[in-house]
Amino acid sequence: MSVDINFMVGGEAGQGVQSVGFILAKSFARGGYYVFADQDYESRIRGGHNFFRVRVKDTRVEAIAEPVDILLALNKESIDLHQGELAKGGIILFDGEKIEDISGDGNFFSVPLERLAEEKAGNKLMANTTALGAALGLVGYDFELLDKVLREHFGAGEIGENNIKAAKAGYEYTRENFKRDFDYRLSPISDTKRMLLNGHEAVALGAIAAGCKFMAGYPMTPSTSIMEYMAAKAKDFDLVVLQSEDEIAAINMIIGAGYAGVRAMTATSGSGFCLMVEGLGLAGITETPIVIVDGQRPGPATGLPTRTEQSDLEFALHASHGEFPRAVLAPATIEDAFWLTIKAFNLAEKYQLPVIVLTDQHLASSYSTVGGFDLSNVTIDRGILFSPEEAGEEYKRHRITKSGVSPRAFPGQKGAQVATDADEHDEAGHLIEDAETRTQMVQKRMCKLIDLKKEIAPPQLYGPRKAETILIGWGSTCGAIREAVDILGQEKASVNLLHLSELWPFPAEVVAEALSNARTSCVIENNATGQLAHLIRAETGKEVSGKILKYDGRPFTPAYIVREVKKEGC
Amino acid sequence: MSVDINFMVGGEAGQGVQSVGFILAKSFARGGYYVFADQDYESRIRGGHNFFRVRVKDTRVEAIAEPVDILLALNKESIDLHQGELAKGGIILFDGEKIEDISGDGNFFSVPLERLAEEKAGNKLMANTTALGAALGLVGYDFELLDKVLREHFGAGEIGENNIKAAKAGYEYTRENFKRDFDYRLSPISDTKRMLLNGHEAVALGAIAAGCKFMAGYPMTPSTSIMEYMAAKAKDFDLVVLQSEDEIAAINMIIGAGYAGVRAMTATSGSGFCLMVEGLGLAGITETPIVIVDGQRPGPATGLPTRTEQSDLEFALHASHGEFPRAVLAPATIEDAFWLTIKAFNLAEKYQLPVIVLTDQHLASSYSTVGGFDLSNVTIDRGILFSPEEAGEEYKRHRITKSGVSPRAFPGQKGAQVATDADEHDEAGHLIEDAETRTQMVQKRMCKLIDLKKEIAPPQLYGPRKAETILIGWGSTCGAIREAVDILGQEKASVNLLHLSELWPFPAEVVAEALSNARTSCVIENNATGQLAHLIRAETGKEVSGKILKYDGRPFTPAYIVREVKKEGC
Amino acid sequence: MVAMTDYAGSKLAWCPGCGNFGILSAVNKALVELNIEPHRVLMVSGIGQAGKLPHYTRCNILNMLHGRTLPAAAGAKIANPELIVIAVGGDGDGYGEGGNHFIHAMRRNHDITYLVHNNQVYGLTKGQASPTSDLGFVTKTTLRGATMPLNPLALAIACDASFVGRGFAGDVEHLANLIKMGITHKGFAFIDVLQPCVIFNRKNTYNWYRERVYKLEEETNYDPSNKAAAFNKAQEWGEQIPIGIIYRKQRPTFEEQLPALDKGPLVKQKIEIGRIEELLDEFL
Amino acid sequence: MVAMTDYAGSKLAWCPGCGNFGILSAVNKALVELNIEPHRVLMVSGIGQAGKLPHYTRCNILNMLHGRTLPAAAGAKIANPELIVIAVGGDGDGYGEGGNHFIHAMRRNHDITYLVHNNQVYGLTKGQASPTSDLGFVTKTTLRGATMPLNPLALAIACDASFVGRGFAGDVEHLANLIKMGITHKGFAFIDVLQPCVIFNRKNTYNWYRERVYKLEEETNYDPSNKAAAFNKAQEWGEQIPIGIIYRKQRPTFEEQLPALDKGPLVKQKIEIGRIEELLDEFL
Ligand SMILES: Cc1ncc(C[n+]2csc(CCOP(=O)(O)OP(=O)(O)O)c2C)c(N)n1
Ligand SMILES: Cc1ncc(C[n+]2csc(CCOP(=O)(O)OP(=O)(O)O)c2C)c(N)n1
Ligand code: SF4
Ligand code: SF4
Ligand SMILES: [Mg+2]
Ligand SMILES: [Mg+2]
Repeated sequence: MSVDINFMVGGEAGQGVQSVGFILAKSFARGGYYVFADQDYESRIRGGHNFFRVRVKDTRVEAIAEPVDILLALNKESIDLHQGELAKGGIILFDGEKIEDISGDGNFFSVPLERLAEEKAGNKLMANTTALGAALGLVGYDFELLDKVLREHFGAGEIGENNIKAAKAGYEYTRENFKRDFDYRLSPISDTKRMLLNGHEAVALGAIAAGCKFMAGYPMTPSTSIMEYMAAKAKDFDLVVLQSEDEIAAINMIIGAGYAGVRAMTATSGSGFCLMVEGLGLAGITETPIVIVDGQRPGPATGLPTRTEQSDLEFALHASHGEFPRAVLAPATIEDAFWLTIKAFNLAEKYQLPVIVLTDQHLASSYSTVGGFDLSNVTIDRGILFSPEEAGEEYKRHRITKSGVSPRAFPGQKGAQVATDADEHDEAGHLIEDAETRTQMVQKRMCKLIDLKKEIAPPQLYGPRKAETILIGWGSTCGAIREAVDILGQEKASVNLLHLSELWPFPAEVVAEALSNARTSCVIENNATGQLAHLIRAETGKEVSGKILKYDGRPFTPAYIVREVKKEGC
Repeated sequence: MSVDINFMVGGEAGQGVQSVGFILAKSFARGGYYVFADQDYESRIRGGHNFFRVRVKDTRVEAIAEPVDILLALNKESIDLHQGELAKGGIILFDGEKIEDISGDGNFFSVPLERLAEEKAGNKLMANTTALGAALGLVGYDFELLDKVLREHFGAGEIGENNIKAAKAGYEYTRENFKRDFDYRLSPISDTKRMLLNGHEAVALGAIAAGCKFMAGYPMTPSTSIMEYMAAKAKDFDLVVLQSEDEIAAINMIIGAGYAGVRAMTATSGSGFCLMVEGLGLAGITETPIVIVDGQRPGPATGLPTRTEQSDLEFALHASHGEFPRAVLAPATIEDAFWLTIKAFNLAEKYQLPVIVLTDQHLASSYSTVGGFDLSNVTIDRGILFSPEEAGEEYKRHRITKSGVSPRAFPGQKGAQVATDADEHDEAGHLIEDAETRTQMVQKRMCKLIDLKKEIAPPQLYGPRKAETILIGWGSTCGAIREAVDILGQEKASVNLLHLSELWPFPAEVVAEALSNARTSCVIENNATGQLAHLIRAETGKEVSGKILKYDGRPFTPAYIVREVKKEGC
Repeated sequence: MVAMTDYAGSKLAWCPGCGNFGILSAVNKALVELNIEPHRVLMVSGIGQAGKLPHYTRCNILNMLHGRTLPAAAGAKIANPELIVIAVGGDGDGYGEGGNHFIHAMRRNHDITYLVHNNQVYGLTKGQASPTSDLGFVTKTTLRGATMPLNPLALAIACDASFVGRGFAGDVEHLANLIKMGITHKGFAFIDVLQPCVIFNRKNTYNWYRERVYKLEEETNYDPSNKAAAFNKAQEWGEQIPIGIIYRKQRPTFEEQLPALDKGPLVKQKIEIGRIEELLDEFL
Repeated sequence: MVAMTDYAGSKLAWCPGCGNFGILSAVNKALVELNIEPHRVLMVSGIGQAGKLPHYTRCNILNMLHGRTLPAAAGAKIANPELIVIAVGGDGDGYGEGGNHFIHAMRRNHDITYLVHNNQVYGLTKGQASPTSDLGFVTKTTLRGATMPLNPLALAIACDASFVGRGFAGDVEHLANLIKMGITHKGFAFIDVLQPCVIFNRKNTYNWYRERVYKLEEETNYDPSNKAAAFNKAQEWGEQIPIGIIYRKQRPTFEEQLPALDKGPLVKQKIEIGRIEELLDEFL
C-alpha cells in the first residue's frame, strides 16, 4: 500500500502555523518520506487566517493535493473554512475545550491542547506544539524524530525542552485516547537523508554556490527570504548583503559591483522589479553581468502581497526601453531553482548581460524533499577575461568581436582603462553621436543572442512521447501539471506536458515541433491573459487551442488541472 | 512645374541653426507653401554639429527628402559633412571670408556673412540671419514675409530690427551678386494660412484642448518641449505645470490628480518611462485615468539622447508587473498627434485606465504645415460619472458592472466615500485577501478591453486597395513610407501601406486581412528587432516576409525606403 | 456636529497592542474635534502597516504604492485644494522608499499634513531594519546591527519644512492636539510619530519611549521658530526625546502660488475648447 | 610620479567658459598631487554636463544613469575597496533624481568622494530649474520663478555626512585642495561645487559667486567639527557664501564594518564551491 497523506495546519497569524507545519514536514522527511508543503498566509502579522499544507508520500512528490486527510485546527475558523476540503473519513484535530459548537463533516478528535500545554510545558502558547505532537501521535509516528527536530528548531535550552514536553503531551494524549478510533499508521520508512528546503532557499544556495559575493536588495515578499538567508550566511561565506534605501539603489549597486568584477545579484517582486527596469537597460548597454530574481506575486501594483501568480513573464521579456539581449529563466522545481540560479550567473558573465530569474510566491515558500545537490556538477564560467599584463594591447571594454562578447577587464588593473557609458559609446566606452558606431554597437550587443540561444536547454517532454493533447507550462506549476499528466495517463487519456523553465532566448523550434505533434494543446498558467501562449504565438506563429488560467493568487493542484483539462475537452 | 526644394542649415550648437531653419520654414509656410522640416542635433549646448532640413513643396509634404538643394553652411564642417548629400547642381551658401580651402562637389556661393552682419547690424553673431536672408535672396523670395517672421521671432525692439538688417544685407547681396548664376525662383504662391508646428507642440495643444489641467514632468529630451509649452500657457489657460523631483513623483502626482477628478498627464522619454512603470500598474489597479507620453529615443539607457527610435513599443505594451488593460497610441503625423492626444484623454476617462502615447524624437521636433484643427470636432467624453445627490445609493468606487466600468465619483462630495487601493480590493475599494473577489476584480478590469477595442480606429490602407506587397509601419514613419509608396507606385511597383497609429488593443482582424491580401509583406520600423512584426505575429499568427529596420538614431527618408524595398525584393 | 462614529472604518488587521491604534484614535479625535466631515478629508497612504490606517476611518482613501504617498497627496491637493489632505505612511515607506519625495515635498511646501508612523522597523514585511532603526539594531537583514539612522526631524528642518512635529502613539491626547495643529497649519505639516511595534521592535517599546519622551510645550523657553535651536533639539535622542512642535515657520504654500487656482479648484473648472483657437492662431 | 598628462582624456564637449573646466582641472590636479595613478581611480558619474567629466580624464569610468551615481559608486567600492572611487554629477542628477541615494549614502558613510557640479540649473536639457535654483529663478518650466531651493549642505549635515565641503569652480587651487582632503578622508566626502553655467544661468555667474564667496579656513574661529555651528554656517547664502570644509566628523565607514572584506577585496576572493556542502547539510 502506498502512502499519500495530506496534513493541514490552520490558524491565525501569530499562532505558529508556519513552525508547526515546517516541523511536521521535517519530521516526515527525516523518516525517509518524500514531502511537499506549501503555505497560505495573509498580509498581516497577527490574526486573519493562515494555513500550511504538508503532503507526505513514499514516492516523489512535487505538488500539493486537494483533499485534506488530517486538519490540525488551531482555531475555529480553520474548521469552518476547511471542513469542506476534507477527504472522506478525514480527521479534524482540535481543542474541544476552546472550540465549541462543532458540527458538519469530519471525524472530530478533540485534544485539550491549551490545557496540556499549560500543564506539561507551563505555557499555553505552546498549544500549537501540542497539536503537532497530537497529530504525530494519531498516526503513531516515531516520537524520537520529532524530539530531534524540535530540539534543533527551538534550541537545546528551556524553550526547546518545554516544546518537547508540550509535544509529548499531545502525542501521548492521542496515542492513549484514539488508539481504537484511528488505526492508520505512518512509521519512518528509511534513513535516507534528503534535504527539505523551499524555493528561495534553493535560489540563495545557488547564488552562494555560484560565487555571488554581493547581494543588494530591498525587502519585498516573497523575495525577502533570499536576502535574509544570504545575510545569515554573510559572515561565514564572505558575502556582503546590503539592504538598500530602495530597489533603484539595489540594482544600481549591483551594476557597480558587477562592473567592478564581482558576481552580484538582487531579489525583489513585481513592484520592485518595476523600479529596476531602467537599471536593467543600463546593464544591457554597459554589458554588465547582473542577476535579478523577480519573485512573482499577483499584481498589478501591490496586488495580493503574500500570494502567487505568474504574470510578469512578458514584462520581464520586454522590460526597459530600447533593445538589448537578456536571458529569462523560470525554475520549475525547487531543485531547478538551485541549478538555474547558478546558470544565471554563468550566462550573465559569459554573455555580459542581465539575467532575470522568475520565481513566484508558490515556489518561494513551498518546501520539498530534494535528494541533494551534487556540487561536482557546479561549474563557474566567468567568460572571457582580459588581463592587461598578458594581452599587452590597448584595452577596449566594448571591443567588437564576432561573438559580440568583449573580453572583460576589471577596474584597478594597470594598463587597462575600463570605461563604459549609459550613452551609446564606441569600443573604448566613450560616448558617440555617429550613426555607424551606433549601428555597429547595436549589432554587437544583439548578436550575442546567437550563442546565448544555444545555451538554452530545450524544454522537456513529460509523459508519453506522443500524445493527442499537449499541455504546456512554465515555471513553478511543473509539479502540479506533471502529476495531472500522471493521473490523466492512468485514466487512459493521451496527454503529455512540455514544460519550459528557460524562456529566453525562446526555444521556438522545439516548442513548434511539439505543438505540431499534438492534436490539441493547452497552456496552463497562473495568470489571466495566457502570457506563454502569447509568446508562443509570437515566436512560432502557432496558436494553442486551450488555456487553463488561474489568477486568484492560489497555486494549481493536480486535481484542479485534471478537472479543467477534462472540462476544456482538450 | 511643381516645387520640391530642400534646404539644409548646418552649423555648430550655439550658431542658431535651429532658429534659422525655423524662420526659413515659417517664411515659406506664410507664402502658401507646404513645408516639412526636421532637426538633427547632438547632446551638447555649444560646438559639435547640428543641422536643420527644410523641405518646401507646393503640395502636401510629410517627410524629409534626401538630396539637398541648398546648403546654408554656417561653418566648414557643414560643408565637409553634407557635400555628399547635395543634389546635382546643388548649392552651398557659405562665408568665403571665414571658410577657406573649399573644394569638391557643389556650386559654391560665397557671401561675406560675418562682415555683412557686422557692418549692417553691428553684430557679427547675426551672421546666421544674414545667411537666412541670403538664401531667400537667392531664390528671390518675398522679403516682406521674412521681415514679418523675423519681427515676430525676435520682437519689435532693437534685436528684431538688427536681425532684419542682417537678413536684408544677405538678401540683397545674393540678389545683386548671383542674379545671373542662379535663376531658380520661389515666390509666395498663396495666402492660405496654415499652421506650422512640431509634433510635441501638437501633443501639448491636444492636451490643452482635451481639458488637461495638470501636467507633472521631469525634463527629458525629446519630451521637455511638451512641459515647456504647457508651462508657457499655464497662466492663461489655468493649467498647473509642475516640474517634479523625478519621474516617479511625476506619475504619482498625476495619479493623485486623476483620482481627484482632473485630467492629468506626464511626458517623458524611455528612461523616465522606466521609472513610471510601477505607477502605470497602480493606475491600472486603481482604475485611475492618466495619460503618459513616451517620446522615444534610441536606447537602452541614456542611448542617443537627441535622436530618434521606435523601440519602446513592446515595453509600452507590457510595462509593469501583473495584468491590466491599457491603450497604446502612436501618432503617425503631426496632425494625428493633436487628435490622438485628445483621444487619449477620452479613452483614459471613459475606461478609467492609463493611456500611453508613443511619440519619438523625429515626430517631436519635426515641423510641418497643417491645415488647422477644426475644434468643432473635439469631443470631451469623461465617461460615467456618479453624483451622490442623484444616485442616492451607497457609493462603491469599483462597483462591478457588465462593461467593467464603474461610475466615477470624485473625493470631496458628500455621500460618497471614494476609496481605492494599490492592493487588490473589493467593490468599495478596501483591501481583500479572498480568491473570489480577486478573480472578479481581475475580470472586471480586463473586460474593459472588449469595449475599448471597439474604439480603436482601424489602420488605414494607403495606396492601391490591393497590392502585391504590403508595407506596414507605425507611428512617425508614416509620411516617409507614404511617399515611398507614391514613388514606387509611379515606378509601377504594386505596393501599398498599412499604417498603424492605434496599437493597443491591437486591431488584429484588419491587419490579418490586409496581410492575407498581399503576396509579400514588410514592416518598416525604426528599431533593431522588428517589434511590430513580433506583435503582429503574436496577435495574428502571421509572419511578415520582410523587415526594413533602422536603428542608427536617424529617421527614414522616402528614398531610403524605396531603395530598401527594392533590395529586399519585397 | 461630527462624531467619532462618523469615522468608524473597516475591520482592523493590526496586532493587538500595536502603537497604530493610538495613532488612529488620535487622527479621528483630531478630525472630530476640528468638526471636519469625513467627505472633506482625503487620506493618502503608502504600503505597510501604517498605510492601512485610512481603511479604518471613513474618509476618502487613496492607498498608494509603497513610498509614493506624498506625490499623490500633492497631486490631489493641487487638483482640489478644498480637500483636507492627510498623507500617512511608515518609516520605511516615507524615509526609505519615499525619501526623495519627502525632502522635495517639504521644500515645495504643499499644503498637506504628513504623518509618519515611525516604529523604527519594517512591520509588514516582518522586521527588517528601517532607516530610523537605532544604530546597532539587529534584524534578519542587519545581523551585525543597523547602520547610522536617518534623523527625520533634522532632515525636515534642513529642508525648511514649515511645520515639524513629533508625537507619541502612547499619548493620544497630545498627539491628537499635534495633528490638529498640523491640519490647521497652512503648508506642509510633518509629524513623526513614535510608534511601538510590539512584534518586531523589542527595543523601542512603550516603556522605552515613555521613559524618555518629554513635551516641548512644557519647556518654557523653547522657541520653535528658531531654526538653529530646532536643529539642535532635533539631535536629542537616547536619554531624552522631545515631542511636540520642533519647528514652525510661515511661508507661502505651493498651492497658493498657482495662478490657475485663483478661479477655484481645478476639478471644478470647465473645459473651454473655444479658447484654444487663440493658441492655434499663434502657429499661423 | 604621476603627471597631468597621465590624466588627459577625450575631446571636451562643454561650452567655452563653462565652470566645469575649472572643476576638471582641480580634479586632475588633486589626483596628480596625491600621486595617484589613473588605473587606481574609478570615476562614477551621472547624466548631465557634469556627468561627462570622467571621459575627459583617463581613469576608469562608469558613466551611469541620470541620478544613479551613488549606488553604483557604493557597489563598486564594496566590490573593490582598493579603488579610489569618485562620484561626479550635477545638481539635478544628485539632488533631484538622485536625492534619495544622496541622503542614504551619507548616512551609511561609504568611503567615496562625491563632487556635485552645482550650477543651479539643468544644463544638458537646456535650462530648466534645478533643486538648487535660487528662489524665484525664472526658467521655461518655472515661469513664475523657482520654488524654495534645497540646501544640500544643510541636508548633508542633517544626515551626519562625515565630510561636507563647498568649493568654487572659479578657484581651482582652493578646490583642488578641498578635493584632496575629500579623497584622503576616510568616509563619505561630499563636496558641492559652485559652478557657473555661462549659458543657462545668467544669475549665478562667476562674478556673482566671486563677490560672495569667502574661505572658511580664513575665519580663525570656525570649527568644522561643531555640528550646530556647521548647520548655521550652511544657512549662509546671498551676501556671503562660505567655501571650504563646513563639517567634518570621523565615524566608521560602511566598508570597514563588513567582515567579508577582512580577507581583502571581494573581487580578489576565490569562489570555493566545496564549502557550500556545510550549508546543504543544514537542510538535511
Ligand atoms: C516598491 C515596493 N518595495 C517593497 C515593498 C514591500 N513592502 C511592503 S511594506 C514594506 C515596509 C514596511 O515598513 P514601513 O514602511 O516602516 O511600515 P510599517 O509596516 O512598519 O508600518 C515593504 C518593504 C512594496 N510593497 N513595494
Ligand atoms: C531618468 C532620466 N530623466 C531625465 C533625463 C534627462 N536629463 C539628462 S541630463 C538632465 C539634467 C541635467 O542637469 P544636472 O544634473 O544639473 O547636470 P548639468 O547638465 O547641469 O551639469 C536631465 C533631466 C535622463 N537622462 N534620465
Ligand atoms: S507588526 Fe508591529 S507595526 Fe505591524 S501591526 Fe503588528 S505591532 Fe503594529
Ligand atoms: S550648458 Fe552650462 S553647464 Fe553645460 S557645458 Fe554649457 S556652460 Fe557648462
Ligand atoms: Mg515601520
Ligand atoms: Mg546642473
